[in-house]
Amino acid sequence: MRAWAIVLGGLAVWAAHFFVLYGIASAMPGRVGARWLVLIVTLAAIAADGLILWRTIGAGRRADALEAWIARLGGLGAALSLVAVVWQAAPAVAM
Amino acid sequence: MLEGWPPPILDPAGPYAWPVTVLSWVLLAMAAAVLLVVFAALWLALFGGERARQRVGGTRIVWLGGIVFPLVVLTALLVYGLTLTASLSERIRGDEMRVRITGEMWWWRVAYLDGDGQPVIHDANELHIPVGEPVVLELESADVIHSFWVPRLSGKLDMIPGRRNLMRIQADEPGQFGGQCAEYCGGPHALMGFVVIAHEREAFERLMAARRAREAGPPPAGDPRGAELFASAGCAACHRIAGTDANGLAGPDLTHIGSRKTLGAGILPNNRGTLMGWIGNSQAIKPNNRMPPYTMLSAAELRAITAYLEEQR
Amino acid sequence: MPRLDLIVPLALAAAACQPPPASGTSASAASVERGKRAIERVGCAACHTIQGIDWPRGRTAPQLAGVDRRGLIAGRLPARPDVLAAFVRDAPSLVPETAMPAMPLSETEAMDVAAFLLAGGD
Amino acid sequence: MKSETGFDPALLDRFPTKGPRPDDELARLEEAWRAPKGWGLLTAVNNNYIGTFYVGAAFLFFLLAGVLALVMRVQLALPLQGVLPQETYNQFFTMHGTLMMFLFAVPMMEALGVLLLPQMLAARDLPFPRLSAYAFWAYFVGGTCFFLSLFFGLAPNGGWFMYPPLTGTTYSPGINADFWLLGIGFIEISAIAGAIEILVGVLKTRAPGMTLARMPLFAWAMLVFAGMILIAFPAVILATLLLELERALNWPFFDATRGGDPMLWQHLFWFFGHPEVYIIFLPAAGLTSMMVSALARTPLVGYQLVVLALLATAFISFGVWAHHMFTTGMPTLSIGFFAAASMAVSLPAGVQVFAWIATLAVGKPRCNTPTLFVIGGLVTFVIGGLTGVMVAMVPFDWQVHDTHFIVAHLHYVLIGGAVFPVFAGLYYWTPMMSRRALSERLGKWVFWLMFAGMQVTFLPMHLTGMMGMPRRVYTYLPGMGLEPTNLVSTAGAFMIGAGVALFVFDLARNFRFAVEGTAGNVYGGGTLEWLPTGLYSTRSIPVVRSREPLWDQPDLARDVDEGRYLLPGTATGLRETIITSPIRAEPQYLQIMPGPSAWPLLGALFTAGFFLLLTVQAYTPAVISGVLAVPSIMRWLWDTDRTVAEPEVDVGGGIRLRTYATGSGTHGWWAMVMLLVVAAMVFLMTVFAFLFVRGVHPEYWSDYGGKGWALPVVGLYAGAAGLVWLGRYLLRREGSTHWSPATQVLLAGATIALAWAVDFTGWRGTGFDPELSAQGALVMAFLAQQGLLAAVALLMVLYLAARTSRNLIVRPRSVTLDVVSLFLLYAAAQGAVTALITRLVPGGW
Repeated sequence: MRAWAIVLGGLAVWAAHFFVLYGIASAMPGRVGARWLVLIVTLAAIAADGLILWRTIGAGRRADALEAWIARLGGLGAALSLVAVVWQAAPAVAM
Repeated sequence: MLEGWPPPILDPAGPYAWPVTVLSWVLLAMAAAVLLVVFAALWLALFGGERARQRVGGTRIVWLGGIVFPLVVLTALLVYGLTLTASLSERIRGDEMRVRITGEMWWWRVAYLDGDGQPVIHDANELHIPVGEPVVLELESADVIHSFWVPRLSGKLDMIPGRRNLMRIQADEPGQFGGQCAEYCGGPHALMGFVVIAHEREAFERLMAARRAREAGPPPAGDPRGAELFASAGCAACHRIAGTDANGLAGPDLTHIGSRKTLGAGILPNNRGTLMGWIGNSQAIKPNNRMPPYTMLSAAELRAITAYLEEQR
Repeated sequence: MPRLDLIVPLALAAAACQPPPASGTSASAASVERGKRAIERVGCAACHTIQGIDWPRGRTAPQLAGVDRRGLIAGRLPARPDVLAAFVRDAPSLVPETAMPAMPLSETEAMDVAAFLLAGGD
Repeated sequence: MKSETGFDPALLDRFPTKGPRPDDELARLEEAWRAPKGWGLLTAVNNNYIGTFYVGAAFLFFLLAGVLALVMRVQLALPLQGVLPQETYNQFFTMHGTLMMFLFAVPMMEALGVLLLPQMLAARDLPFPRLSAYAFWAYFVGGTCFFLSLFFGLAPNGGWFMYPPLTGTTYSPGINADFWLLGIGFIEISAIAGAIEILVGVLKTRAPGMTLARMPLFAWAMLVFAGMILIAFPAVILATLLLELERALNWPFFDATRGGDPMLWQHLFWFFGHPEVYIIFLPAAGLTSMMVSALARTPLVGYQLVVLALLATAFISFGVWAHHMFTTGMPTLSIGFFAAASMAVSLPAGVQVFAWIATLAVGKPRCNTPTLFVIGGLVTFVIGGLTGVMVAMVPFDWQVHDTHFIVAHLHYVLIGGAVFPVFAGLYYWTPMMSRRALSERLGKWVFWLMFAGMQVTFLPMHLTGMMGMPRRVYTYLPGMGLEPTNLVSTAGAFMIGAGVALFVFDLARNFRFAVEGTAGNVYGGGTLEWLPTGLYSTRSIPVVRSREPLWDQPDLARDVDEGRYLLPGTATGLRETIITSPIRAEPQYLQIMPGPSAWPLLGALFTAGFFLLLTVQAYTPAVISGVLAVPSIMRWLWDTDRTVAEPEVDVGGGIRLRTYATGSGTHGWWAMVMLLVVAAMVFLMTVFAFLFVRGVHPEYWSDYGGKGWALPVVGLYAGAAGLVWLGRYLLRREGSTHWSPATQVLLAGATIALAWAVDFTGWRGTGFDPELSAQGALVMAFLAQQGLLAAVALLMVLYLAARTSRNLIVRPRSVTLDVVSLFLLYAAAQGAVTALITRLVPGGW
């Protein structure tokens, strides 16, 4: 289970971020407050991704090959998630 | 009716269409450029020399081609797309001319609204607008989902039962702009067209004034036998003609039928022949539309009704 | 049909007033083309399926495919260009019980239409 | 090296073993796995047979859907053609989409999974062979009847997306729409069964040593694929269920005049529908990754990035469903979120494309048919991906949405992303299943006809769309400039048709099904499916030490075939496979597998009968068929969950494994958990529907006075959970009689039913009418779902009691009891949430 948490952690952050954003946009359409809320949630998601990234970068040098592999996969996932999260927040700024 | 060539998407006629045309060209150029890059890489991978293949082979190209390059391109596009979306859907002022268009199986009900949102002019399947001014359309549906699309003036927007969607269109030059239902709505969905006609301001005012007067006043004398038949043959059960006893609401309003550009929801030019043919047996022209064939009318009766309707302008 | 005996001579008389007709087959290509456009303008095809006209293809009235090979117009008038032209302009005056209305065509346009129909729809 | 399960990895270094193997070992293995003959083949459950049937059936539906497409293209070749009348055309395009998506694409991927996965993982079979058989037969029978509806004019005509209100009874009064709703709903159930099978198979039956980092990419892809099915399909199952309820019982979920909302359908449908595209694409991408590597004769470049791409696609694809709804007038900010996610989802696709290109550059691919199809697919998919980025740009989508531009886009994506890779795969893997490989000479013709045909058909279609031709139109008017491109498209379609016909010819000429004596590893692949095999799969189960074991261990094939690895024969005399741990693939225990049986077939027939007879409104036969399905399925399960004489056996090399295992992490436990994930997703989607409709039309909602009813209902469910726990406790206790645990569980089942009855009575008492408002309809939908759970719970506890009466419950822990208790606990939990949520969400403004 721990291995899966590492592998999927970053992507799960993206998923959580996305669905919370969708919920905000649906529950408060057209309100300015929605945009602020989106930014707050985004900062939290970025922090979570950053945390995973920071933890996995170190773990990528583990002696056990599989553990290192899993950590690197998790790190890559968090990095991708970071990009997607930032994009996800773009509508709140650009629209 | 749509016109085909040049592709209406690339031939915009108003401020809600041309930014999308610019976007279309940018996207087409982007797609062509990226395609070129990918094909070049593929070509080198398959047919390149030893050195070229060494460059293409390896994780570096996956990072560069699969991550960094798309990241840059897509970020730029995303920002462009989002700002454009926002600017095209900016708030409606509220003082624009308003028309309610209701999608029905398989035609469009058109009602020009006054300042209080009350319908003052009733029509179907065609919309007259003044040049150079935004017009707000209230899009509704009476039955299933339809989608309103006049590509030279704007992108499409769905008409959904229980909802009202607002769309803005504006034409910068006089002319006729074809439209078409874009959401599959069963049966003859393929034959559900629409026309927008843009007039210079004065001509538009004259037209509207005449129509308002017509809706408020008595009907034109017309062929009395046709008027009588219109009522007795059952036409009046579905169609309305202002100022007469005909007040059916199931079919298109015929108060201005004589001056309409098209028949059968934008699919036929309106003239004596098509009008008569449509009344006689519209099923042969637009199968499964809701109007029954009137083959039981005698020749003279059919002519009389046609003549009567031609007068309704 | 009490008036049938009257109609045909009338029609023929009407035809006789016209200048001598051009032969049905030798109408100019330009005339045929103008005829097609006139047909599209007034919407004949909403009732008649006409060879050479794609759209619409009405079924309310007789098909006009092969009208050039038919001997009679509306079952009783001779299929001559001049009669046909007169008929398409104002059918009720020739055959009062016809369903076909008088069509808003000029005399030359009517001749073009007749030329188109008799040319077999090309 | 670390261990995941306490198993010492060093033990695996004993392989390959030395010394001679017993003489009768192979004969006993063959005896255990012998396939039934003649008509008995219908009862076969082995993946070689079921997998081949499955691929064949899916391909058949591809051909049928393709024929429909050709007829449609003839109709559209010229304006106002009369080849297909309007109504028939509408049925044709509906059936084309439905067949391609539901009866070809997803089943084909599952079929390839069933066929290839056990070989790639070197498992004897997938963990639930009878479930595979059931899934296949249900799909085949249901799909065939569904297709035949076309000949009776009963085929659905509302489009494969079935938007209400067009598909409601008002505008589609016939049973055509019911055929879609019940037929497809049923086939989705079969797809879910297959997905559970595949998920557990990939997680639990990999060859020892095949860690996550050494899994073949197809296995990764299928893992992701199956996971996505579990999350995505419940949405469409719920949607079809709700629409069928609306049609049959007049419960207004989608009827705006009574507080429902047509947009609810679109959300549910596309929450399934967009991931569906990736559900189809990912397995094909997995196949491509494996073939690219094998054909270029070099390991895949960027394996880890590709794995990430698969996982990322799975996640992000769940955030793009509303890009099918950009023109519905959604709030601008929401649209923006979906546009951003639609951009993000193209990143992983790019990673895979460049990984394939890089691999081709490293290796030396030869010009053979699979290579051509792989490269053709890549080129086509890239074009489709680029138009995909274009339509992710909202304003551009406003213009081209629902035009032939989209038709072109989606065919580029699906043909390039799935059809071409599948054809490559058919050429590449046929030698594994056939005595003769397919013809290379014909294959090149097939490829060029299909590839050129594809471009000729769909490239001009982009223009057709931009010229204003909408989708789903049975004809168009002349004089709009649409004639040339449409004519060209039709010509191209016939080129594709010619290519496919040539392929069928090749198949007929060269395909000879065989398990032994096959054409073998024609293209030199390095993964385990190219080991010599029999019906039992490989003679012994190898220890995996790299990603391409056949390339890295030259003697592997010989050693495996000589029985020098694990489980060189049958340890118990029965069918069996080694269950390994999900991360490091360490051997855990030996699973005893069921053999051929007619019960899955009968169960499938009766289940199909139930749904199809319901469609044609033959209610009594439908109920009979449904009632017969239950004992058939129970009878098939009856043979499972038995112990054998030896609690532990030697699986070779002195490694001893248990023959019976219970508790979390066993294959049965995993399967039940996955099933519960499905149930939970259906429930979650219902909650979404409830809140969504509440948000859209609050004016139709009223407060319900009976909040007090929630208390006894929740109390009863809690009691049921307690009884379940007590039952498990009693089973472990030495002193208890063998009936005492079963009694507790029986009581628990009864309590759940009682709780449901109380909940239902509470609602009935208010005079709440499901026909009056969407709120009432949704409350009833919640209760109906819970009623179904309660009914299944009752069947389960009765089954458990029957086993108890035959003394078939293994002590101190029983797999049957484990899975039944899991289900009961879930049912109780969902029931409690149902009771609360239906009463506590406030009504009115």
